[in-house]
Amino acid sequence: MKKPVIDAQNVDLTFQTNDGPVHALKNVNLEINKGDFVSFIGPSGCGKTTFLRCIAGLETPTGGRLTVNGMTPEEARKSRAYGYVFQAAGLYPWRTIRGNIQLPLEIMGFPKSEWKGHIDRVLDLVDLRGFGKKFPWQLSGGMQQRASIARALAFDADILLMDEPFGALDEIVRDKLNEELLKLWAATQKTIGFVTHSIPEAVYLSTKIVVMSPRPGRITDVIESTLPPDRPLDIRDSEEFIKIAHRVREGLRAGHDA
Amino acid sequence: MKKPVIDAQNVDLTFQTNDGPVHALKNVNLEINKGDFVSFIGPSGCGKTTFLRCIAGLETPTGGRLTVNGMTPEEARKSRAYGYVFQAAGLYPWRTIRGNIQLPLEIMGFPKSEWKGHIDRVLDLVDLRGFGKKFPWQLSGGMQQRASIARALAFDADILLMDEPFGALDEIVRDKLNEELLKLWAATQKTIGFVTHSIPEAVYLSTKIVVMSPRPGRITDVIESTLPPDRPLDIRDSEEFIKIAHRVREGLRAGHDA
Amino acid sequence: MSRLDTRAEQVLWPLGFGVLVLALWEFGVRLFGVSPAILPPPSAILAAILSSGPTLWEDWVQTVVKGALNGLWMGTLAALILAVIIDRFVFLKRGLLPVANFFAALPIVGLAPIMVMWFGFDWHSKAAVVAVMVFFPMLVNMLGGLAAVDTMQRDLMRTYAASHTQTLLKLRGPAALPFLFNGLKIATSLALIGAIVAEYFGSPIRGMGFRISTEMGRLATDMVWAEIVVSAVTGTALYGIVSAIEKRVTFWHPSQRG
Amino acid sequence: ADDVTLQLKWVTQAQFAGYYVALEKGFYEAEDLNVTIKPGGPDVAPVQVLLGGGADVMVDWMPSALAARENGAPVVNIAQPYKSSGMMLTCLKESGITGPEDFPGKTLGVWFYGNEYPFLSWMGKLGLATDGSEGGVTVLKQGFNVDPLLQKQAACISTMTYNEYWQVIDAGISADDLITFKYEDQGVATLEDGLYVLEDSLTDEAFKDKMARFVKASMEGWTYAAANPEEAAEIVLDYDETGAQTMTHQVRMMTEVAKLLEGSDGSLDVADYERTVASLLSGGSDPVITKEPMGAYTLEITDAAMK
Amino acid sequence: MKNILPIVTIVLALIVIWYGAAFKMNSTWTYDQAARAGTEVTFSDLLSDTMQQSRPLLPAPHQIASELWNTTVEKKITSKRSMVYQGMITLKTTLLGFVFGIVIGVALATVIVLSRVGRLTLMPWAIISQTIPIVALAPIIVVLSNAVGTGTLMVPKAIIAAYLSFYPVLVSMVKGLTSPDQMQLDLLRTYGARQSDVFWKLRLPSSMPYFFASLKVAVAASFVGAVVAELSTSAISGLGARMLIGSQFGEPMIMWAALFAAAILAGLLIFLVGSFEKAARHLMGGRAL
Ligand SMILES: Nc1ncnc2c1ncn2[C@@H]1O[C@H](COP(=O)(O)OP(=O)(O)OP(=O)(O)O)[C@@H](O)[C@H]1O
Ligand SMILES: Nc1ncnc2c1ncn2[C@@H]1O[C@H](COP(=O)(O)OP(=O)(O)OP(=O)(O)O)[C@@H](O)[C@H]1O
Ligand SMILES: Cc1ncc(C[n+]2csc(CCO)c2C)c(N)n1
Ligand SMILES: [Mg+2]
Ligand SMILES: [Mg+2]
Repeated sequence: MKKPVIDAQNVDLTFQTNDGPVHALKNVNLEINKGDFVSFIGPSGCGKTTFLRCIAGLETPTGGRLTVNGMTPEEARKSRAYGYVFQAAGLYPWRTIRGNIQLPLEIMGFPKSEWKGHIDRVLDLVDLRGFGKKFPWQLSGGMQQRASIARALAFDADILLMDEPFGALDEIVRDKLNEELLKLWAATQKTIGFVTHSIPEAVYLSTKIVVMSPRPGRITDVIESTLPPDRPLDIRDSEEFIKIAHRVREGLRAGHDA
Repeated sequence: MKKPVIDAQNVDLTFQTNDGPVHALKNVNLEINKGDFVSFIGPSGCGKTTFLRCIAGLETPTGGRLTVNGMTPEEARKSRAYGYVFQAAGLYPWRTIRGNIQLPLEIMGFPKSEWKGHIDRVLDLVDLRGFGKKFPWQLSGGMQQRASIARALAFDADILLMDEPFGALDEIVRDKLNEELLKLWAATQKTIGFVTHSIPEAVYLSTKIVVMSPRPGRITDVIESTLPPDRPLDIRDSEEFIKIAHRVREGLRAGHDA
Repeated sequence: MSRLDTRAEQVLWPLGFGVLVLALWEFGVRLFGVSPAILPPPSAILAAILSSGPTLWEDWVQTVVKGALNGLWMGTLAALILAVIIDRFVFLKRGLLPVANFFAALPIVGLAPIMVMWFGFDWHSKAAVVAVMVFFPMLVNMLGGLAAVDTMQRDLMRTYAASHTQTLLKLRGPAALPFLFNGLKIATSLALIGAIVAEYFGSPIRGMGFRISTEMGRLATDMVWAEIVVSAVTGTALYGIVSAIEKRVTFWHPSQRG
Repeated sequence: ADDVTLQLKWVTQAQFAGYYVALEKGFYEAEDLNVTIKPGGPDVAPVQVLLGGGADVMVDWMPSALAARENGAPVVNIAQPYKSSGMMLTCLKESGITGPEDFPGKTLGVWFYGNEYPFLSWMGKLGLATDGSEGGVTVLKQGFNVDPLLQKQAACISTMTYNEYWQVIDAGISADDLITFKYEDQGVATLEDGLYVLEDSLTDEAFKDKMARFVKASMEGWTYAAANPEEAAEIVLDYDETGAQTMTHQVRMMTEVAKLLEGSDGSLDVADYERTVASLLSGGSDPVITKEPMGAYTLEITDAAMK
Repeated sequence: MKNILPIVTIVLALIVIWYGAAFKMNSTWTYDQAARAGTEVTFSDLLSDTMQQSRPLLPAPHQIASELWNTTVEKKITSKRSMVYQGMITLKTTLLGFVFGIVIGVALATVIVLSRVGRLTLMPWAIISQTIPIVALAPIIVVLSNAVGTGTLMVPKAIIAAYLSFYPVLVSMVKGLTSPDQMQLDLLRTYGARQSDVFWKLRLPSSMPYFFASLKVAVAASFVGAVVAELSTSAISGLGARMLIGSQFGEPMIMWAALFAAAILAGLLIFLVGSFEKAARHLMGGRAL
């Protein structure tokens, strides 16, 4: 049997706040295999971000067991297993695009001679060749978002975690980036965790859709996609797609009313 | 023949900026009749907001003719014809929810005795009864957005202009508000101008969908909806709906590539 | 970083630090046999405070109550009124603001001898110096505050066809409050220092500045330090009072919500 | 050469001409001294500079020196080039003042920062309260100039015969419109502009020798300055870093100062000293000094200088 | 440029008001003098006398202008009577104090941001420090730095200037160093970054806009400090000393000219630092404004 890359068993997380404890995650069980593209979808506050942060070792579960490649997330983080893309692009405005992509390389101590190679490669990947010398504010929102993805890809982490990376973009740009993300995933076979609010986006991208519901945050449904790996944009008008989308929506609504 | 409430003929708007003129609107022709629900959809920067602002008399066209109820938008504004909902809730943080809704009543000189009635009515309408005494920051984003809609409804303007009012909400809440907005519209027969980025939302709500394209901002398509007035949420899985959505998407894509 | 500071920690750490400094001071002065005419030990300062209560009180009333506080309210009020006027007329804003900035650059203590010439030796001339001193920071802060309203909030008022006064009272006034308090915090310490320095240039034979300079001439440095302690305590108390009022009045501002 | 730093009580002006002349004319050099003169100002207490090690010897008024002594700063007078006091109170005639009996109820301008003692002891002698109570006088801490008189904010202000008085005259008020009260005439004169050093330093023979030479050269400077007011004023002007002094004013000041020097060879007249101490001790309810000072002067230095 | 007309109008209006006030305020002296001399004053006497008194309560603008002209353009800049010469001295003090202030402000802010204990202990004292009337301590600072062996007044003056200018830098730097949001900090954590990386690569660069913004305030504070120091340490040179000397020697024109020279110099300094700020922002990849 294949060993899962990410293995969550009965994960609980309670925040202690001034107004008393907040149960952000309760009894979360999930296995993610190498090369999976997993989307997390659910209403606001259901714990999507929290769970992603747990995986990345940015938050420590208060209960249960969570391993990444057999290690604790903390250890995995120290071994630089993650590329993390935040909701906003979050580029450093005082660095050029190249400078931004170079940042993780500097910190992780990649030899200077290799920097250029890495940067050029990922700039090509996200189609930003020629924009390396620009500052972030000289780029459109979509381009900034792509640069931040490039930054997460530069050091070839095995696991890519993305928290609503396309939330702020308009539908058309979003479609484009979705297509490119799929291509990238196909080419690199990375394991991807992806948070989104959009049902079509989740269905279009994922091999596995995790539907969550709030108070306390838990998983209400895990849908294995039956869509083929090769997905043109207009697959979204197909029967199969609409069926899956419907199931996701129902799952969401159920969680919402509960 | 019915006289249109809003009548735009060859409307042009050019902003003079430091980097030279920006043609935000070019040759825009549109008639909106009483009771219409008109959605504006188009890529970022195509002039949706600008056009809405022109209608509300917040921006003055540099060319063409724009009348509202036969008056200039400026005059219509002075006669308090508009309820305007901005993209962000924009509640005043130093006023409670009630205080915020009361604001237009104070300014427009409604007699004090009537305030309570108006406020209670709209609080019910947006399902916020019981939250009147809270301050905006004590409410979730969705609730704030609803409060701002209540504020726009409090003084019963004939024309309701809404600029991406649900942009920041999650899909489920959005669905709910969409349904309620339709109910409200059916009950009051207001004329509504509605900006959105979401194709399903535009199709679901409108009697008329205006597709715009940028540089310079112009109207590329006006789609009269063939959906029945009574629209349950799952109408979105219907053939008819998908057909209209497809047409909108095609229109958008065409504008985007141009 | 994440641990919250308890009330006790907020008090004990700075207090402990203060005590440590005083102990070192006392010890150092004794160890090196520094002449009390140059640096008195804290114990001597304390003794001077205890034995000169009536004098310190008389000086405090003269300088703080009559000089500083009178100047403070006069300067603040004048700045508020002028800010509202300037803000009303674009012409004034363009013309007066740069001129005001020039005068703001004046080292205002240099006006002290002139004020003594104009307004006499008693507290009136001190209040005048203080008033001029606090006037400019208050003006600049108020103008900044009145302009700090975002366009959307202002446009909201326009859709209500609100008058200038209504906008000022209901929107820009409240929005400017945090700036007002920011200015006040600067102004209180300026007021105190201004009132003291102004007394160097002529005064009746009471007042903290008079006492400091006279006692310094008599080598009674313990008394000089006693006045300095009174001044620091007063300044800190004024700062605390302004902060406390700020907390109550601008409870809605993010910086006050913690 | 031995280094000596002299701290003046006030800014560079003919009041201190003797020291500048001695420096310029090489009198110090001749005594194998390398002298630095530090001007003072409104916020310099010369005693503090001395205590802080910033100077070896200072020019100060005896009342403030004795007060400092009581406050734990053991300074000792080693020479007294000024024989008489130049202090006076200058009043506008239109204020209605004709004599000290008219002072009650009037506003009088006084210098503080250690210069208030002579005034306070005078008022003590007259039995006039200075704290603003009934029947006393109202005291103002006079600023750095004569404006309070010109603006009629005070009926009288403190002036020196050689300086501020002439500023009033120069401002356009004629001497006929003024009435003046010299401290000398009122019998409350105190010794001004003596040379003082720290008591501890006098235990050092080398230092005493240095001071003797310093006083000797300084007195030569004073003699020369008194005899040649024009040249002295010019020298002072050369050393004035403010660039605000004028020739006429300095010549006039030198002439006036010369009158105050008359009768002194530099050594302290013990009778004058005792008169000053008595006046300071008698200052009413709040005397400037509370007990007879001991060892506040020494004649050793001048004796050595004169031989 | 569209501001020119309003500025000129306002300045003209101010000048007119000023002349009126000068006439009114200075006439008292004219009447007093006439009364002492027993003569009558005609209106034209009054007008000409109030516009050219040598010790006016309020000098007429042209008097200040001509005094400024005389003491800047007409005098050699090595002359002690030259405002340029005196201005340079104040400028030197200001810059020295400014540099001290920046160093102290940044150092304290770093301690405060990096250590919880540092923040708890130092922050309240930083606020309290600004309520102490530093001028009161000027003589002691002079004496002490004399005792430590710095011969000139430059050091004590700069200390006073630095005392006033470190605070705005400190406050801004604390804000700036804590300005990175949780997301930016977490990004570095996902890289497994060390504390020093976080400081050098994130905190420090993101504090730069705050730092530059504080410089204008700090240089103004330093300038005021320098002038106040010259007023209160009995300095004999510098613009502050000029004001005092003008007042002492009964030459108010010197004082007024020094006052205006100081305002001009301060304006110039703030403008220069402002330009520097803009340039630095640009180099840091900031948007040109
Ligand atoms: N640091 C924290 N301290 C206290 N409560 C927290 C913290 N972080 C998150 N929470 C709470 O935990 C719950 C889950 O938050 P989380 O951010 O994971 O939601 P989410 O699903 O990502 O929502 P969204 O779609 O709005 O981003 C929420 O109720 C939130 O208020
Ligand atoms: N005040 C202004 N000055 C100059 N240019 C402006 C101004 N307001 C808008 N524009 C420009 O006009 C164009 C249309 O802007 P508008 O805000 O109407 O777009 P939009 O369709 O609402 O976009 P979005 O979906 O991003 O809100 C844009 O290119 C914008 O940069
Ligand atoms: C604030 C102030 N304090 C003292 C004096 C007095 N003073 C010290 S030496 C000297 C003689 C030269 O005029 C005088 C008058 C002053 N003028 N201003
Ligand atoms: Mg989230
Ligand atoms: Mg818009």
